[in-house]
Amino acid sequence: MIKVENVTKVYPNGAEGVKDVSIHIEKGEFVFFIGSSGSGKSTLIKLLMKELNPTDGQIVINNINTTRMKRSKIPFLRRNLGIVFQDFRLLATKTVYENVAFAMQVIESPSSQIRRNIPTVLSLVGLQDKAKAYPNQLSGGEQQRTALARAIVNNPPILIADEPTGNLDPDTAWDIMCLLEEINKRGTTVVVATHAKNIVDAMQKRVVTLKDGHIIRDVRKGGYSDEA
Amino acid sequence: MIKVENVTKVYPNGAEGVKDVSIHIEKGEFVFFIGSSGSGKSTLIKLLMKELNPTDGQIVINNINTTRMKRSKIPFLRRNLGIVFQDFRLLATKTVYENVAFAMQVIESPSSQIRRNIPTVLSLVGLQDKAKAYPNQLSGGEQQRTALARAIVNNPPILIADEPTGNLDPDTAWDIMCLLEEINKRGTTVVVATHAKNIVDAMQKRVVTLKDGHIIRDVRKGGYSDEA
Amino acid sequence: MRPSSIRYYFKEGFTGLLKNRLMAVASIATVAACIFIISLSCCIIGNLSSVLKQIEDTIGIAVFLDDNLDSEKINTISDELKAIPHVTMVTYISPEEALDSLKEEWQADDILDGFDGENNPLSHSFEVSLEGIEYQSDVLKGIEGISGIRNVRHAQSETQILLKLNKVLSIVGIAIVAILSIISVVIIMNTIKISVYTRRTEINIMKFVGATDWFIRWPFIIEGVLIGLLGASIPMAVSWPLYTKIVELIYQYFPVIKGIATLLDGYVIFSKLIPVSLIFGVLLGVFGSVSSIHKHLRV
Amino acid sequence: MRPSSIRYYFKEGFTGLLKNRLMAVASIATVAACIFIISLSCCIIGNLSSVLKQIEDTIGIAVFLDDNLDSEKINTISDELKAIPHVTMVTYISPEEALDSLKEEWQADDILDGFDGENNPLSHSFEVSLEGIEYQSDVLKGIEGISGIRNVRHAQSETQILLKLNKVLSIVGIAIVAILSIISVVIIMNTIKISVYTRRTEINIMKFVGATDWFIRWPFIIEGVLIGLLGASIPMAVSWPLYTKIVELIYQYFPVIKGIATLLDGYVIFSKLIPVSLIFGVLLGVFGSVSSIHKHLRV
Ligand SMILES: Nc1ncnc2c1ncn2[C@@H]1O[C@H](COP(=O)(O)OP(=O)(O)OP(=O)(O)O)[C@@H](O)[C@H]1O
Ligand SMILES: Nc1ncnc2c1ncn2[C@@H]1O[C@H](COP(=O)(O)OP(=O)(O)OP(=O)(O)O)[C@@H](O)[C@H]1O
Ligand SMILES: [Mg+2]
Ligand SMILES: [Mg+2]
Repeated sequence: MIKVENVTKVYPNGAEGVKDVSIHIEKGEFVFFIGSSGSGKSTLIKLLMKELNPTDGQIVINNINTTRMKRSKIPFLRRNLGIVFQDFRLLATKTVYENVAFAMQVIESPSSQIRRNIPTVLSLVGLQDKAKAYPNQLSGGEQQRTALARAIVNNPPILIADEPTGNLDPDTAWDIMCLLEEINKRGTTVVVATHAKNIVDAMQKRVVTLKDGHIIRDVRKGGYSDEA
Repeated sequence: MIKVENVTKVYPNGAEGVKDVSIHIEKGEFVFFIGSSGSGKSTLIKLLMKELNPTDGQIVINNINTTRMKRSKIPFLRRNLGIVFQDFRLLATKTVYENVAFAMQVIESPSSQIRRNIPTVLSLVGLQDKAKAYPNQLSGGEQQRTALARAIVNNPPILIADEPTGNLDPDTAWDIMCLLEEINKRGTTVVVATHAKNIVDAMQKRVVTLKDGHIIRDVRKGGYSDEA
Repeated sequence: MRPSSIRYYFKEGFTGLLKNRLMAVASIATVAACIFIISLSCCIIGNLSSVLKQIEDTIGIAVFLDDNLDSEKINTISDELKAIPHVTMVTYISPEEALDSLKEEWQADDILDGFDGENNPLSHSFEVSLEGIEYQSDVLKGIEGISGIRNVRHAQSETQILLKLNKVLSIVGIAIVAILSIISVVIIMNTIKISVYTRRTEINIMKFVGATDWFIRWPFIIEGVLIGLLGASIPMAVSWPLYTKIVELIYQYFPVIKGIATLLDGYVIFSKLIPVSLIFGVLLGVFGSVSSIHKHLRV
Repeated sequence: MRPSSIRYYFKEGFTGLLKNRLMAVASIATVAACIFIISLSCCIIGNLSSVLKQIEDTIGIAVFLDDNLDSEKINTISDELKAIPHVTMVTYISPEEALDSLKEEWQADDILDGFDGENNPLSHSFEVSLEGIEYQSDVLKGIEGISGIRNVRHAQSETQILLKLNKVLSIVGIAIVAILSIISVVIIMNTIKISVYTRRTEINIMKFVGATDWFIRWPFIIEGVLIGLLGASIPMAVSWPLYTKIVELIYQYFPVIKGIATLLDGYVIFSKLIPVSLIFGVLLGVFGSVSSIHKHLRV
C-alpha cells in the first residue's frame, strides 16, 4: 500500500528532515510513528502526502510512484489520504460543519450525502454541539477533533494522523484512539505520529521509531520504548 | 498574587468558557489546571492575561484589579506574566532568536543583555541549534519550546503555560517540566494547563480540575485523577 | 461539473466577498476609483475633440470674384462650386454685406464710412463650406478650374494648426487613457494580489485536502467577476448623472460656448463607456484573481 | 526611549519593508501611480493656465486718434497714456503700418491697393498693453479723460471669455486635482490597510507579550515614511525628465505654439510639486499605517 524507499529530505536551509528512510506499510495495518521532538515524523508524513518532495529516494502509494507524478494527479492522490495535521489547518472562514463539508465538496459528493454524513462524523468525535462554531471559537482539543472529523469523513483508504491527541485530555485521547482502531478494523490503513506513551503502550500495534531522521526501530507489536 | 473571584466568561456566540470560577494562587506556588478538552482552561488563562475580559466577577493580580485597569497599563501587566500559548503565537517573520529577543526588546532591555541571555535560554530548552530557523522551519515541539523560551527569558514573577508539552515526546516533556519546577524553585509562580497525566501524577503539586467551566476539584498535592 | 459543485462555486464566490469584507471593499473601491478617473478623462478628451471638430467645420474657403460679372455668371460660378466634391454649402456674399461685416469686425464704422454705395471697393464673393478640413486642398484644386475668380482666401495657417491639433489631441488622448489604464491595472492587480495573499493559507489547505486547481479557482473567478462588476458599475452610476450636471453648469455659467460648439450628450459617451468599463472591470477582476492564486496553487 | 529601542524601531521599519515585500511593493507602486497621475494633471493644468495668461497679456486696447493732429500732440497723448496706472506699454501705429497689417491680415493686397499714400483712410493709433486683463475697465476709464481720441477699440467679448475661462480653469483644475487626490488617498489607504491587515496576527502577538502601543507603532511609522518617500520619489524622478522631453516634442512637432505662448519650464512646476508630493506621500504613509494598526492595537 505505502512503500517508502531510501527517502532523504534535506530542507532548503540545510536542515535534515529524514535520512535514508525505508518503510513498507501493508493495506489494513495500524502503525505508530514515534520519536523525540524534531526526529522527522511530520517530515515523513508531509512526504507521503506530497506536501514535500523527497531530495532522494522514492515513495509509492497504491502502486503509484508519487515522486514522478503529474501535477494534475496530486489532488487525486490526496483524496486517498485522510490527514490530520499537527497544526490542524482548518479554514478560518468556515464553521466546523463547513470545514468538514468542504472535504466532501472537494470530491464532488452529492449534497444529500453531505447532509447525511456530517452529523454522524461530528458526533463520532464529540463535536455535535460545535457544528456552527468557527475554528477561533474552539478550544485546542476541539480544533484537533474537527481536523480528525475532516480526515475521516470521506472514508479514505489511508488515514494519517500527526499528533491527533496532543491537545486532548487522556480520556478523550483514548476515545479518539479507539475510534482510529475502529476505523482500522473496517479496513483502513492507519498511520499515527504521536507522543502518547500510554496509548502506544496499551495498543500493542506496529511501532516505528525515528531518531534524528533515521528509523532506529520497527517492531510489529510494541510499546513506546520496549527495550532501548 | 493571583485572585480570581467569581469570574464568568460567556463568549459573544453564547458559549460559556468559565462559570463562577474563584481561585487564589499565592506567590511561589506551582499549580496545574487540568480538565477535559473544552473545560475552560485556556479561557481562564486568557482572562488572567486580559486577552479576554470577564463577563462577571473580577481578577486581581499583584494587588491590581485587572478588570478595572486603564488600557495603557495592560502591557505592564503582561510583562509580569510569561505566557506559553497553546497555539504558540510565534512571529512568523522572525527567527527563533529574534522571537525570543523580541520579548526583551519590548521591555527595553539593553542589547548587551539581550545578546547575553538568549543563548542561555535557548540551550535551556534545547534549541541552541535552531536559533536561526523561522517558525515554519521548526517541528511542532520545537515551536512549543521556542514559545517557552520567550516566556521565561525575562524572568517574569508569574509564568503561565498552556499545554507546554502537548507536542513533545515524554522525555523532552519531562525535561521541560523539570525546567518549570526549577524556575518555580527560584520564586516564580507557575501555572500550567496540561493533559499530561503522567507528569501531573509524578510531580504531586496543587491540581485544579475544571469541568464544563466550573472548578470541580482543587487539591494541594494531587495527581491527575486522584479520587473521582 | 456536478450541479452541487456549481452551486458550491457560486455560494463560495458570493460568501467569499462577504467574509473577506475588508478585501472586498478595498478591491471594489480601487477598481471603482480607477475606472472613475479613466471615464473622467474620456469625457474631457471626447469633448475636446468634438469641439475641435465643430470648429473645423466652420472653417471654409472665401472665393472672391472678378469685378463686373453679371448675376448670371455669378450663378454659374455658384453652381460650379457646389458641384465640387466634399463641398457642403456655398453662400453668396454681396460687396455690401462684406463691407458691413468688415465694419462690424473693426467696431469702427466711421473709418470706412467713405466706401459706401458706389465707392465700395470690395468684390462679390462666396463662402464655401467643406465636409471636413482635410478636404481643403482637394477643393482648392477644384476651384482653380473655375473661370471668373480673382482670388481665393483660405485659412492656411489655422487649417494647419487645427489639423495638427487634431492629431496631437488624438495621440495625447490615447496616451493619457492608455497610461491611466496601465496604472489602474497595476493598482487593481496589486489590490487583488494582496487580497488573495491574505487567503493563501486557505488556498493551501484546500490543496492539501485534495481540491483540484479548478475547484479552487472557480469561486475566485466568480468573486473576481463580482468585484469587477461592482467596481465598474459604481463609477458609471455616478459619472453619467455627474456629467449631465456638469454640462448643464457649463452651459449656464458659460453661455458663450453655445455659439462655438455643443458639448457631447451623455448618451454618446456613456453608451460606449459603460460596456467597455464593465468588460474591463470584469476582465481585470477575473484575471487579477486567477493570476494571483496561480502561485499559491503550486503545492 | 532608550537608544537600543530607537535602533530597534529603525531596524524593524526597514526590515518590515523587506520581509513583507509583496505588500511593500504594492503599497509603493500604488502611492507612486497615484502621485504620478496627480503630477500629470498638475502639468497639464499648470500649462493651460500659463498659456491662457500669456494670451491675455497680448490683449491690449487700440486707441484711434482724431485726424489732423500734429506729431507734438500725438507725443503728448502717448505720454498721457503711459501715465495711466497698470499700462505697461504704449506702441504708436502710423496709418501706413495699419494699412499694411490690414492687407496682410486679409491676404488680399489688391483689394486695398487704392488706399495707399494720401488716400489712406485709416487714422493714427496706439496699441496699449496692460499689466493684466483684469485692469481693462480701469484703464479704459483713464483713456476717456484724454482729449484728441476719436475712438477706443477693446476686445470686449474676448476679454469676457478669457476672464471666465480663467476662472473656470482654476475651478476645474482645483476640482480635478482634489478629486484625484481624494481617490488616491482612498486607494493608498486601502492598500496600506490591507497590508497592515495581513500583519494583524503579528501586531496581536506583540501586544500579548507586553509591547506598548507606541513600541508597536514606531516601526510602522518608519515603514510608512519609507513607503511614502519611495512612492513619491519614483513618480517625481520619472515625470520631470518626461515632462521636459514632452515639452521638447511639442515645440518640435508643433512650432506654431512658440508664437502663441511658451510652455512652463520643468523647474517652475517641479520645484513646487516635488516637496508637495514628498510631504503628501510621507503623510499618507504615516497616517495610513498608524490609522490602520489602530484597531488591531485594541487587544
Ligand atoms: N520547513 C522546514 N525548513 C527547515 N527545516 C525544517 C522544516 N520543517 C522541519 N524542519 C526540521 O526538520 C527536522 C524534523 O522536523 P519534523 O517536523 O519532521 O519533526 P517531528 O518529528 O514532527 O517533531 P515534533 O514531534 O516536534 O513535531 C527538525 O529539526 C525541524 O527543525
Ligand atoms: N473565542 C471563542 N468563542 C466562542 N467560544 C469559545 C471561544 N473560545 C473557546 N470557546 C469555547 O469555550 C469552551 C472552553 O474553551 P477553552 O479553550 O477554554 O477549553 P480548554 O479547556 O482550553 O480545552 P483544550 O484542552 O481542548 O484546549 C469551549 O467549549 C470552546 O468551544
Ligand atoms: Mg511534528
Ligand atoms: Mg486550551
